[in-house]
Amino acid sequence: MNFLRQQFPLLIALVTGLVMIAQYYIAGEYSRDLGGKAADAYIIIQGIVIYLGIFSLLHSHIGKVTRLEAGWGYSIFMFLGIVLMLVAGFWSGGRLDEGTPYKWLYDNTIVPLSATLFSILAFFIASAAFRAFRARSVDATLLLTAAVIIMFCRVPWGEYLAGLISEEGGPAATRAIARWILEVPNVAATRGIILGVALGIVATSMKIIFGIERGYLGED
Amino acid sequence: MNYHARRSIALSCARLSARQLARSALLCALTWGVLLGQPALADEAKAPVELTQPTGVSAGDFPYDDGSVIAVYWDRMPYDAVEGVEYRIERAATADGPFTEVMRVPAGKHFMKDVALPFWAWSKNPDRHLVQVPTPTRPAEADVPAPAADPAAADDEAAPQEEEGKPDVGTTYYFRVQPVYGEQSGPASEVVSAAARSNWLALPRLNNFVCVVVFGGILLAYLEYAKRRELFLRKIPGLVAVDEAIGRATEMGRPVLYMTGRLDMDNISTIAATIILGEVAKKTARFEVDLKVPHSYSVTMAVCREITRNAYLEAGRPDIYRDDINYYITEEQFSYAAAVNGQMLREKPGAVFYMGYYYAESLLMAEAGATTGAIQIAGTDSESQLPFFVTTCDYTLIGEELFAASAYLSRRPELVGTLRGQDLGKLIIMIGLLVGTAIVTLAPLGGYSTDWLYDILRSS
Amino acid sequence: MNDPALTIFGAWLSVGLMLAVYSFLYDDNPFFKIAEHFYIGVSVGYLIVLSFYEYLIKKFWEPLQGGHLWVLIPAVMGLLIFTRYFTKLRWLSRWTFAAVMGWTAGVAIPRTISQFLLAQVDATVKPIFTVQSTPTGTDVDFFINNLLILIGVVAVLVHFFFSVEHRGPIRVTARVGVLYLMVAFGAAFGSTTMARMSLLYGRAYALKEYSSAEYFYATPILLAGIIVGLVLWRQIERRILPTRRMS
Amino acid sequence: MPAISQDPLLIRRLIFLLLAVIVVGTLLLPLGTPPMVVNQESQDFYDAVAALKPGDPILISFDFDPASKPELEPAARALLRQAFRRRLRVVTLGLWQTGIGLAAEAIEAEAEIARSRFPQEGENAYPQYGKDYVFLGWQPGQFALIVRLTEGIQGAFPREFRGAETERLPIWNGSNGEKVRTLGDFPLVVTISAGNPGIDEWIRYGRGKEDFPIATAVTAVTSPGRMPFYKSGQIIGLLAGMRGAAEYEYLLNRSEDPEKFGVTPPPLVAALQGMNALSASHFLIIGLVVVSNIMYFTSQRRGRR
Repeated sequence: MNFLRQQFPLLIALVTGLVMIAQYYIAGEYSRDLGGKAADAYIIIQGIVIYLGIFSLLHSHIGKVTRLEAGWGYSIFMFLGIVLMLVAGFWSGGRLDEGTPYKWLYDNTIVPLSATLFSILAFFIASAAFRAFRARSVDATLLLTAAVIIMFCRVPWGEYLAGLISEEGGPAATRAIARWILEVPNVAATRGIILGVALGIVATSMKIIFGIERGYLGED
Repeated sequence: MNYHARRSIALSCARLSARQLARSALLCALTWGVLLGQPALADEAKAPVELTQPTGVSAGDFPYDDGSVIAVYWDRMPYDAVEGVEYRIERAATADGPFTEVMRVPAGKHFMKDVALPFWAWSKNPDRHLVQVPTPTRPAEADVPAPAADPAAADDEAAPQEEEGKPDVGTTYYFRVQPVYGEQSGPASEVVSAAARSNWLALPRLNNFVCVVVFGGILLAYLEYAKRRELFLRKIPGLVAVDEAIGRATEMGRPVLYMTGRLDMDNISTIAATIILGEVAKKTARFEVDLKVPHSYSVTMAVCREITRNAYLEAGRPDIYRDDINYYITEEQFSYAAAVNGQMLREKPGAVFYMGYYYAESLLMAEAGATTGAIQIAGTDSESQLPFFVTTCDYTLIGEELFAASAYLSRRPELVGTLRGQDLGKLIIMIGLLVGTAIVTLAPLGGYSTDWLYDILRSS
Repeated sequence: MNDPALTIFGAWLSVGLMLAVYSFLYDDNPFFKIAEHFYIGVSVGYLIVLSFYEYLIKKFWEPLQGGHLWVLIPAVMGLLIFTRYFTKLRWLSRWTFAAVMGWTAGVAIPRTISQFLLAQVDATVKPIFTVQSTPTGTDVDFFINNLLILIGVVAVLVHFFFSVEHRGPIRVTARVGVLYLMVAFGAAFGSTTMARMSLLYGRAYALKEYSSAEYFYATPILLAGIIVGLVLWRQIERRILPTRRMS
Repeated sequence: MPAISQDPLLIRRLIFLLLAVIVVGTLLLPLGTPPMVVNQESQDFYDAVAALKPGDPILISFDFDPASKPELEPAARALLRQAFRRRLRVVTLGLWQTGIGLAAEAIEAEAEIARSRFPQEGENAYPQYGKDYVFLGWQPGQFALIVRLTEGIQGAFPREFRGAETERLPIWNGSNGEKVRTLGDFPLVVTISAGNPGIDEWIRYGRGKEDFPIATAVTAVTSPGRMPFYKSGQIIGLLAGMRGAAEYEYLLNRSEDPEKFGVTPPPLVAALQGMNALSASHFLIIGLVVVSNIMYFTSQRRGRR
């Protein structure tokens, strides 16, 4: 029993991990079939995980409403959203074609809401630009300078104005600085980060396969 | 793997042949036309070429694939130097034919050296032609009924995707090669045969495999080593700033605010943030400063309560520990940020810490913190938020520094060992970059090729 | 559903929701919270419907009926996750998590090495100068950017190197790495601003469209409505719930 | 600090108002489209599609949701327009569930426009669903779906979005008898990518197994971070945010040719017309940063005296 609880999961991780690594180095039809089936299995499990997520969200909001916790009233609007969407979706048979109730509700709720939620950040950037983005050190000064150059040179009117100011080379000369920032220091630094991140991913994955990292199993 | 190579050859062949024809015609027109003033002479460039029978023709399965390609080889011929000559590759199901054209490639191209496979897996012969002929799929396309407009009609035929559309491995096909030059065509080569088969080992990926083994070995060795003895880690400057920030908050008699990020406990950034929280809590306990930790996940909150309690115990001040140091706000991103902002404006904390992973809400909180004049220290591996933290905070732990800080503080062997293992990996990369650059810069001066180096670094 | 009345109603609904979200700019308030919760709700509802038809029917049920019994194995493994809700059986969910994590790790290792390590190192290893003999002598071409990129990559790696103390030349190199990072962050900063402004423009465009007579002036009318609503909410909050904001 | 920052909420709301006025103002003023300069990576993106021959397959993945609609939808539309006008075989899918509605709409709208280019009926009509273009829909699994596609496309989506059996669609068969079976068989894969899963996953899990050219349209946020992949050739074309989309629209509109591509539809302007507002709002941000830092330094200097 203890084996099934403790060691067996680690064995599963070890075997699946090693098989998937080996699959990469093996060519041919059988390897392809195995890789495809394994990925399909993962996809099917992930589909069920989606329902688990929905289930736990409903669980917590139902708890909020039944216990009348602070803000329980807002949870009602969440349920309203779910019910409306379910009715519209199943009524339309899941078809997102123009003119179905499903598409209508999608177009008039999900699209504006999700787009608007992220657009308010534009305002916060504006406010932070005035109140918080300070050249408080050499590093921050360099950062802000690069940012201002990029902001200026990546919009058409900025390029146009730069062309008016600079005498020789026109917009090309000014744009060259922005291009250079993007193509040289930016590439070097992000490449350094990518290499570091790659090592991190490989290390974490190895630790999972060899059972050293087992935090994902949760507590007993 | 070599699919792209194969495809690009196929693509370029079509493009090149057209371009070459055009170019040769243009050249003729220019040279002859301009020099002699007789544009009609363009035809003379098409002087007959002696098209002999291609020699050394052979066919075989193309290695390292699932049988989707059969390779046809033959020798470099004298007329490979003539622009406009083409090879016609024909295939048949039996040795006697009928043969049908499956490919047409320009002469002087498509040698074994042009295949994008590394030197340990492929002989780069410059004098042997190679053409990769796609294997027909099974069953032959003609036998498949045209797809029904009504999808339901095909329903009863179970599982068509099992066998259909896969390369027809095992069946022997017959090939011959024939040179052509405009209207003129030379004698066809002798007929050769081959069957495609599904291969096993992907030898071109050997370099990748060596990386896995080497790095895996290094990592496991360091993890084992770290269990036995203490490994050195350098000081993290950001942690020195922690002392300063808490000291400032103490002087001013203001609380310390600590955020663990916007992801749940299963994320490594959050774990690192909770480890650093333990260190911060020890200091606030010692200095008797108010510590406040707003949360958006109850699991993280429970873990942090445990960590904070232990820290206060360790600092010898269990008497001032309260459970409400850690409190829950909400999971909703912007509501969380708004609540934290309100708190900052009201309580004007002396020091604010942002550790762990953040999304767009970081900007709202860091702005509020900056305007209240708090010392702000951030630590995140969230790339998109780092620029905002750098410009609004007094100190920022960038990316891996966050994990290094948690390893430095906790001294857990698995964290320290991983960090040291990755360091050795980085060292190897750095040396590789410097030596590699030296080689590719200097080797051509001595006339040496550097293709082998790029073969070693080939990604697929 | 192509009824003009529905189109106009749809416009009012979207404008109402958009303005409710924008009311957050004034302060966190009930309109915003309603919109936020409603958004979670419709997204979840949408996901349920989409995954029912696209995933459950097409990827699981039909293959199962077509005789692909193997899909039952991952399905059962997936269902094991639900044992998380039962204290005594929750260890069963570990099997699924182990398989999922093992698969993810095994798939990630060689592919990460291929694309994030080998390909990126390959792109950095480039000649710094080339020498070519021409009829008039020798031509030396310097590729200064190749050198700058090499220095940057190495310096950034040195900065994230934790096995030696940052002293002497290592300190200088690490410092150079930080400067490179700062320029890169500056580029990211500028680009993020651009992204956010694009989103704002997108919304402003939609609000402008909806303010026309065609949609019965949805934007101006609802804007006035939201402002009145916010004022009322402030009044109610001040009088009836004076202590709430202090808690 | 000067008195202006005494009431933090007031100054903040004033800035909000200023930004709103500037964006709405540039939107209402009839300014026209600004002069465009085309960056190399956008030109490469255009060229990558233009290099394909009629009948070549192209895979387009819609990996975004309505939150990045203004940045990525114009690029997606323009890409579909270019693919259809070159008479390619267009295979589409989506990795982000909330983007599926946008994707379905864009594909149908552009297919309709393409039909109006060449008024042909019956056999020769282009594009026909299932033969010239298909929307495979969505499956869970995120990056795992890309892994699945490298091992076989038809098995990943047993049925396409409208319910027909994917395996039996004629779209997979090329004119020379070659069949599209995995990602490696596409001469071009394009992802319209807003984040994870997106371009990084296509590179790592797709290109990491099968070698194929990728081009991408990304949000401006993620664009600088993708430059190393562009410079290394792992990405062969890159559209950065709304600006990149505007450059692409400009290239497409300019290259419309009734002789080659049939009846010219109304030009694409979705991203181009946003360039004025984008420029103006950027100038505002730059101004705010500069002014506030000057104030910061003068106040610090005063403090030191």
